[in-house]
Amino acid sequence: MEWLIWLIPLLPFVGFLLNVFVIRHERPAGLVASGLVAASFVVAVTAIAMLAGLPEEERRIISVGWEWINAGDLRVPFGIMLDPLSAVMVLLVTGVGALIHFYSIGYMHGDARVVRYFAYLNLFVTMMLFLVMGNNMLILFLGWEGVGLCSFLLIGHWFERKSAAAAAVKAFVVNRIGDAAFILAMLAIYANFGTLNFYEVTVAGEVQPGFLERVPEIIGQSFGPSWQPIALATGISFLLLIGATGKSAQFPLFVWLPDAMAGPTPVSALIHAATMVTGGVYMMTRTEALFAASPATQTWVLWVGALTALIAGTAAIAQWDIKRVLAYSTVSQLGFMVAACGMGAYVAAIFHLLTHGIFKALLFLGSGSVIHGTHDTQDMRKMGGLRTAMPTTYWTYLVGAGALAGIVPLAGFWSKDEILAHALSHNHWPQLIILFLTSLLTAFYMGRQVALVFFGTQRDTHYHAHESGRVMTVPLIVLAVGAVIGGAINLPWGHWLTDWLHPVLHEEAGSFNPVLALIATAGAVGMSYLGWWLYTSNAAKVKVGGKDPAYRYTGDIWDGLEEAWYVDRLYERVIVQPFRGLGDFLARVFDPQGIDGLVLGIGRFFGWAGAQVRELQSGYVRTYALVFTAGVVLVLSFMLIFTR
Amino acid sequence: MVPTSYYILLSAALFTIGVLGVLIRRNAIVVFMAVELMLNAANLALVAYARERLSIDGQVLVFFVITVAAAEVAVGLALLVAIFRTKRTTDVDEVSTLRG
Amino acid sequence: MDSIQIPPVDLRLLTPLLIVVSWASLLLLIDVFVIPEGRKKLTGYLAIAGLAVAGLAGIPLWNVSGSTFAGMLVLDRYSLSLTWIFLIAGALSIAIALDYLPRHAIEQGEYYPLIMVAVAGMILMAQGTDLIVLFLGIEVLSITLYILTGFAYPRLTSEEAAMKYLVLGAFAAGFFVYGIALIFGATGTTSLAGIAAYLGRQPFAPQAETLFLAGASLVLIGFSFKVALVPFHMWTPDVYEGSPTPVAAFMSVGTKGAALAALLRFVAFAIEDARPFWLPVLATLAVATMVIGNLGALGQSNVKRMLAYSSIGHAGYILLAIMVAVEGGAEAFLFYMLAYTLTNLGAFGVLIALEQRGEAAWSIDDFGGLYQRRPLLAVAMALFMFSLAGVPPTAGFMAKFFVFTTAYGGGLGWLALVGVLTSAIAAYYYLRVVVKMFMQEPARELRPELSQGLNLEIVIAGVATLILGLLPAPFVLLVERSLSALGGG
Amino acid sequence: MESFPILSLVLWLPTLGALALLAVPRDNAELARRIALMVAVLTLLASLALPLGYAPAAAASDGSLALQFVERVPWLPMLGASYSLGIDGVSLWLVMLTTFLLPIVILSTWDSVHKEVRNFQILMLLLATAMIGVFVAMDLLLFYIFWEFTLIPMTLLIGIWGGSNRVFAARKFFLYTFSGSVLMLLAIIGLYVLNREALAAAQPGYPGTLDISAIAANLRSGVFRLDPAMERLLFGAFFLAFAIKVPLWPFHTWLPDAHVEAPTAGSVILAGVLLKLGSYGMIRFNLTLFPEAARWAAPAIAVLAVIGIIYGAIVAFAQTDMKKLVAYSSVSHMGFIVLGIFALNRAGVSGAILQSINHGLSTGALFLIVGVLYERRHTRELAAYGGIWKVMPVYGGITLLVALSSAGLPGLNGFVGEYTIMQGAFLAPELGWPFLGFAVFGVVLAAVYLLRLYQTVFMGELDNPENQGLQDLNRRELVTLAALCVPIVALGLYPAFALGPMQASVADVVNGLANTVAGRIDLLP
Repeated sequence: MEWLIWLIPLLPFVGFLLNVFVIRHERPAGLVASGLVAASFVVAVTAIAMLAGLPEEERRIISVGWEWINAGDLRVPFGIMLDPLSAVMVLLVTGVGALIHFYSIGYMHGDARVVRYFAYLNLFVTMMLFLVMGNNMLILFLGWEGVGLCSFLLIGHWFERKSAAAAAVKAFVVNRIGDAAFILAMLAIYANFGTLNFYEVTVAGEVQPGFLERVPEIIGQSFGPSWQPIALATGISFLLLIGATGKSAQFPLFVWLPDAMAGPTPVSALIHAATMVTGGVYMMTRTEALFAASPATQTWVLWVGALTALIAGTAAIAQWDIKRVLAYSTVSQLGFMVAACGMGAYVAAIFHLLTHGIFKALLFLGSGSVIHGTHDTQDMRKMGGLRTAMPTTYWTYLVGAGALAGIVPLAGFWSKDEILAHALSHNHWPQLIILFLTSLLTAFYMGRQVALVFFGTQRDTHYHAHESGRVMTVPLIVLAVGAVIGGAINLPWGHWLTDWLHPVLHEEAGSFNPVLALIATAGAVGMSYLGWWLYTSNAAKVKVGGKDPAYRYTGDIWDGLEEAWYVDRLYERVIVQPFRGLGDFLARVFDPQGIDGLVLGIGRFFGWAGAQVRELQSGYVRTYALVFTAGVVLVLSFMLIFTR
Repeated sequence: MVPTSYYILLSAALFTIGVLGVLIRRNAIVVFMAVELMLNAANLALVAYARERLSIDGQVLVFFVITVAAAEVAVGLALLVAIFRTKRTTDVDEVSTLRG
Repeated sequence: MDSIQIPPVDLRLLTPLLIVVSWASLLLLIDVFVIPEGRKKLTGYLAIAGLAVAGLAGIPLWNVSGSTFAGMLVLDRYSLSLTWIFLIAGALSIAIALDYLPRHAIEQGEYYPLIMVAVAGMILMAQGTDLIVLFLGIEVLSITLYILTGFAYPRLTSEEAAMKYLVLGAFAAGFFVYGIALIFGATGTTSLAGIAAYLGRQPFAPQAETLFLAGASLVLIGFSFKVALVPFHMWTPDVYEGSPTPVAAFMSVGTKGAALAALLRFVAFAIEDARPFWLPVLATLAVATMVIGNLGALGQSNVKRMLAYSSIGHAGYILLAIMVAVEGGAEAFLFYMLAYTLTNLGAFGVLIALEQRGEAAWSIDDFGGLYQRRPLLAVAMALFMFSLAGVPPTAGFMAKFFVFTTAYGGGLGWLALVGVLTSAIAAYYYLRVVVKMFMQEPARELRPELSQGLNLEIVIAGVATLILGLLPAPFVLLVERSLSALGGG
Repeated sequence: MESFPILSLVLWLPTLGALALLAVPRDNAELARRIALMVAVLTLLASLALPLGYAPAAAASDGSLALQFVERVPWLPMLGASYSLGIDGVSLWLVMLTTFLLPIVILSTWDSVHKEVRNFQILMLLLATAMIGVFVAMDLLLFYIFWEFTLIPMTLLIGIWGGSNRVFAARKFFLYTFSGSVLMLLAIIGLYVLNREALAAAQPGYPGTLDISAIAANLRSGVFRLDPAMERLLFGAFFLAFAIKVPLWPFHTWLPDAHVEAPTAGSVILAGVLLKLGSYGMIRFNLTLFPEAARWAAPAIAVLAVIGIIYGAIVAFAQTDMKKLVAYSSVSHMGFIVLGIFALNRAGVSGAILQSINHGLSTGALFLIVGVLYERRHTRELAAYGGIWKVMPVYGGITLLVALSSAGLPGLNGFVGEYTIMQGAFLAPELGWPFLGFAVFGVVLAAVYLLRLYQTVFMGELDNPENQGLQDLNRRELVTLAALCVPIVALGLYPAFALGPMQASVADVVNGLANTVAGRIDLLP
């Protein structure tokens, strides 16, 4: 029965191979790719059903393929596993993934390299599945970098555009910075536990231990310089945090996600909303034992999450590009999840991850349908009044916006509320205030976006807006339904998810706090109405290419927000320029003149010495005789000294 | 009986004069004479030691040295004539085209 | 008066020497009276035949060893191997001169007998175990070489080279003889065995031996001049450049080898007990020779002068072997001489092939692009250059390896270090020739003239360099057995 | 075991091919190429017998190396030198790398070499023998002869068929390497003499031995003991020669010139195999013969290696010439390999050997890729290209795969080697996390410069009119690159195939290191 779980990642991989080597035309490519991901979803559901059948403590299917690395004492098996946590993630990845594949058939219709696009998409799903199903850190890392590669390929799908190419490279490099920290963490884990496997696994008859249960062993140990010893658990978990910030676009390393919008919209929906960026949260949840072992890192995680939420939230308000609003919103919501992990509310984080995956995918696909309908305009200043032209998109988009803002019956409310409730009950007061403020901002910018896109009149009349085809609207509707009933996954009373994840995360369900829920909903409704009202009443002030009406009140701060507090420009000046300068200095000056100069200098010195010897050879016999006599005198004087 | 050391001192003096002659004088013929002087200084020393040791070997050696000196001078003067014919000079320093 | 007892003389031990000398004088007469003006090549062939006969005569003497002329001359495997090397050197340089002399219109019949007399001088030095005999050998060799250097008569540079060589040669001979006189004064004998006995009488006390040490140092200086150790090397570059190329080839191989052989006998057997004295002297000379010899060649654009400096450098390496002669240095020396003879004669052979009619220029640019026009010649020259540089798989490398191993074994590790570093410097100028031939365009149109004799000589040298490099074992065994008898010398 | 002398066959087959080529008329290029290719393929097939017949035996009891396919013929009895060949886990895969790359390189000459093809093939085949010789020679003198002999064909390859500034580059390459290895010659002589003196006491008239495993056995069993100062000197001399060849950081300035000027095939062989002579030498000599000095010098060398990793990456990033970029990337990758070797534990050393093979494959492929573009546009400047992916999709795809393998993407071969090395270095007591803090930075920089190369050449607008006309890979180019891509992916997913056989020998080397602490007499099993 173990081989079944191999089918989940291998089906999309077969799709990838087919699209790369066999399929040449658009029609079969789309169908094969989407079909295989859907098949993988079906297999996943059956596997999870079987998993559910098992008694609670045995809910873990581990299957080892072969012995990947066996260099001396470093032994790493190539194996995958399915347990409640990864089951939930697999469902999200394959479910939302299948929908986005079908959507792409419509969206990418007529693209020059559509076959290659579907190949990359399938490869991405395979890698994401390895990430969530890996049974040791190295397989997780294989998926981790694999999705980084696919995001590079997919962002750079239209590589003719300079911006897309630059964004792709930027995404991969920034991810790589996080991955470097991840590698260091893995090295430390292996050095201290002797294994990278999460749980005990038998490989070729030999039992290899897991390290998750043995984390308490390293609580006391510390490393680092004697004058400033650092607790080992803190060191490892801090490195994992940096890795997660790289992948899940958290505060220091979030600059690549907004630029990643240069890729096709389904890619943004799948990779930069639902699946890849949540990899970091999944990793932190999986290795929560390490984080629990070091309170210092917990507070770091908390603050990183909260700050990212705030910064991204403020940045989202001032964006004009429809997708960049959603990009910053994703960063902000990820901040929520990371904050939840920081508070120890891992179930809340996963719950928010799932609901966010659904409604953010819905929003992105909705914006894709809008872009598709308005002939590739992404600037909201050129839109307006599209609710009549694109009714289905409008209604599904409204549902999604409501879910994101956290209006009561929709999914977003329940998951966000659980995080806020957990913060309140564990009195993390500063984070609670920041997160609450951010949820208000979220409601505001969603209201603003709905108003700018769907209400008022169509500002730029060069295009005739039309509704997208059924292949695009059906996924929208399915996702809208999901956004509505999504909250049911972990209602405060039923908390099905908490029980389901109990064998992995061992958390007790938090109590529902009606007062907080009321305040949050009131805030959400109020702010979204404010956003909607501001941008419908001042619709006339919004000019194509003009400034935001709010600019009058806030002035340059508004531009600061648009540039996400100039963090990107700071990196450009503080890191990228000096690096290029150093590179040029080393390559042009230090290497050719410095080291090479030394080497050639030795050569020239011998050349000069040779010239001196030839100078001595003057050609006069008497000088030769003189040198001869000098030699004689030397030898004889040595003899005299010798014989004294 | 004159002690041998006087002879040796004389031969050393002769030898140094010969060496200086080669170093200082520019005319090839004088250089040859200086070399002859050095060789004869050696002969003197040989004879002095032979007398002191009353062994005939030393004196026999002198003949070898004399014959070799003669051969050398013969070839040397022949060469000098050849050079004089082409370069009309016997100055040793004139003959210095080969260098470096 | 009692009759003069003529000491028993066993002429059988000197057959190769006697054959060469008598054949040379006979050939001189034949050349004057019998051989017409235009056909001087015949004398050359006769000369080679004479050397061959002498070589064959030596073979039965392989197991014979003994001394004659009251211990002044000795025949043992050591001297016999050296004799063969000198005979090969003489024959090869006659072969390359056969067509060189007519091409430069300096064809004189006397060239070939002179070479034979020079070879006789060398054999004398190899077999001599008495200072006077060594002196005679050196002078026979030097005087014939003065004439040979000046052989290209109309050309002034040849005359100048001969003059310089003669003046300095005589000057050094003066020191040499004076040294012999002082040694005779101190020890009462000039035979190497006698000197060794004198030193052996009581433990070597430097203070008492000033006279002897003065004599010994002068004799060493005499030898160093002939071997061209720095600072007594000044004559070598000018003489090599001025003299006709076959003579230069002959000198670089023959003279150096003979002088080193004699030096080895003198150092290893006569004054072995005075080692604390002569070791530092020879060590400093060796270091100076290796460094200055190789440095001098670095900037050379004239290939002949470069080969002159390179021969100085090689003398430094051989000196290492001589200093540890007793602990196996002699075998390394003999193998080095064999390898060096073949490689150097090959290199000079290629140089002669490139020397145009009537010109005396040997600039390195003439080697430009040789690979395009005469690939085989270029490959041969590259082989010789790599062998001189000591790059495997050539004879030069194997020779250097033996010398450095024996030197290190004999406690001269740091000298081997200097040797190794200087051969790294040497690689530069040897590589310059290879680079010029393979990688650069020809400077001017040039037709290398490969006569049939020259061609044969280069092929023999090339093949031998490779074989000695890859499979030196048989030659080393031959050389090793030749040493077993040396102890008795 | 006097079975069929397979090693001598593999060793001398290329030379026989070269001799056969001499018979071919000088201007008949096509025939020369075909014969050369046939010989190369034959050598590869013959060498396949090595891994198949390779039984990873346990370390021999007397401490000598557990060698396979041993052949020993007396060569210089008075020096104890013998023509002795043998391979163990360390050199097995390096020989396979050489024989695997040879046919690929010769196949690539169809397009890149047009002048004097016959002589080119002869030199290439001679070079092949020299390289295989270095890996299989088990005698110090034989090793040195092959080691030096690799210089002559390589210098001529660079010098005659190279680029505009080829003469300077060829001369610099020869002299730099030669002067480095000249000290090694002295060290070999020193080792031989000291060994002979040490054993001459026991057996008078002992001619000494130049056999590596014999000397190693003497050293390990304590019969032949080196005092620490002398051991460090010998270690230093050997290490200098290998550091120049690797090249380690301060000794690397010959590499960019040699690579830029060498013809494509020359670059591939230079990067693919010649650099590995250095790393192989370090394991075979520095670690096996001088364990004490290796332990003493390990931290210092690791610092140089880490500097090399970062320095090579930064300078590669700043290059405008594609070949120079790849050359400096080799400096960075070889820095990793040296770091792995001087981690002095099983993970580090086996990681280094595996990474040597990976680097040979991926950098060899990178040079072939640069060669493909150079054949079409005759320029290596990055500025001259842009948007090539549109015109040459297959070429773009393969380059991406190779670039990512070189950048160490998990799933491809680069990552497995790099991770094992980093794990080894982390576990080593002397090294540990400060070194890894910087070394892992090299992994980031690798992605930076390789993707910058990819972005400037393949992505962006196809603005340059000359680029529009480029056609994609022809059949031959595709075969050469695909042949390299297969092991790149295979080794990435199943490295145990290569790691397995080498464990026994690596354990032997590492045990040799460990037991010096416990005194020389007792020998760990």
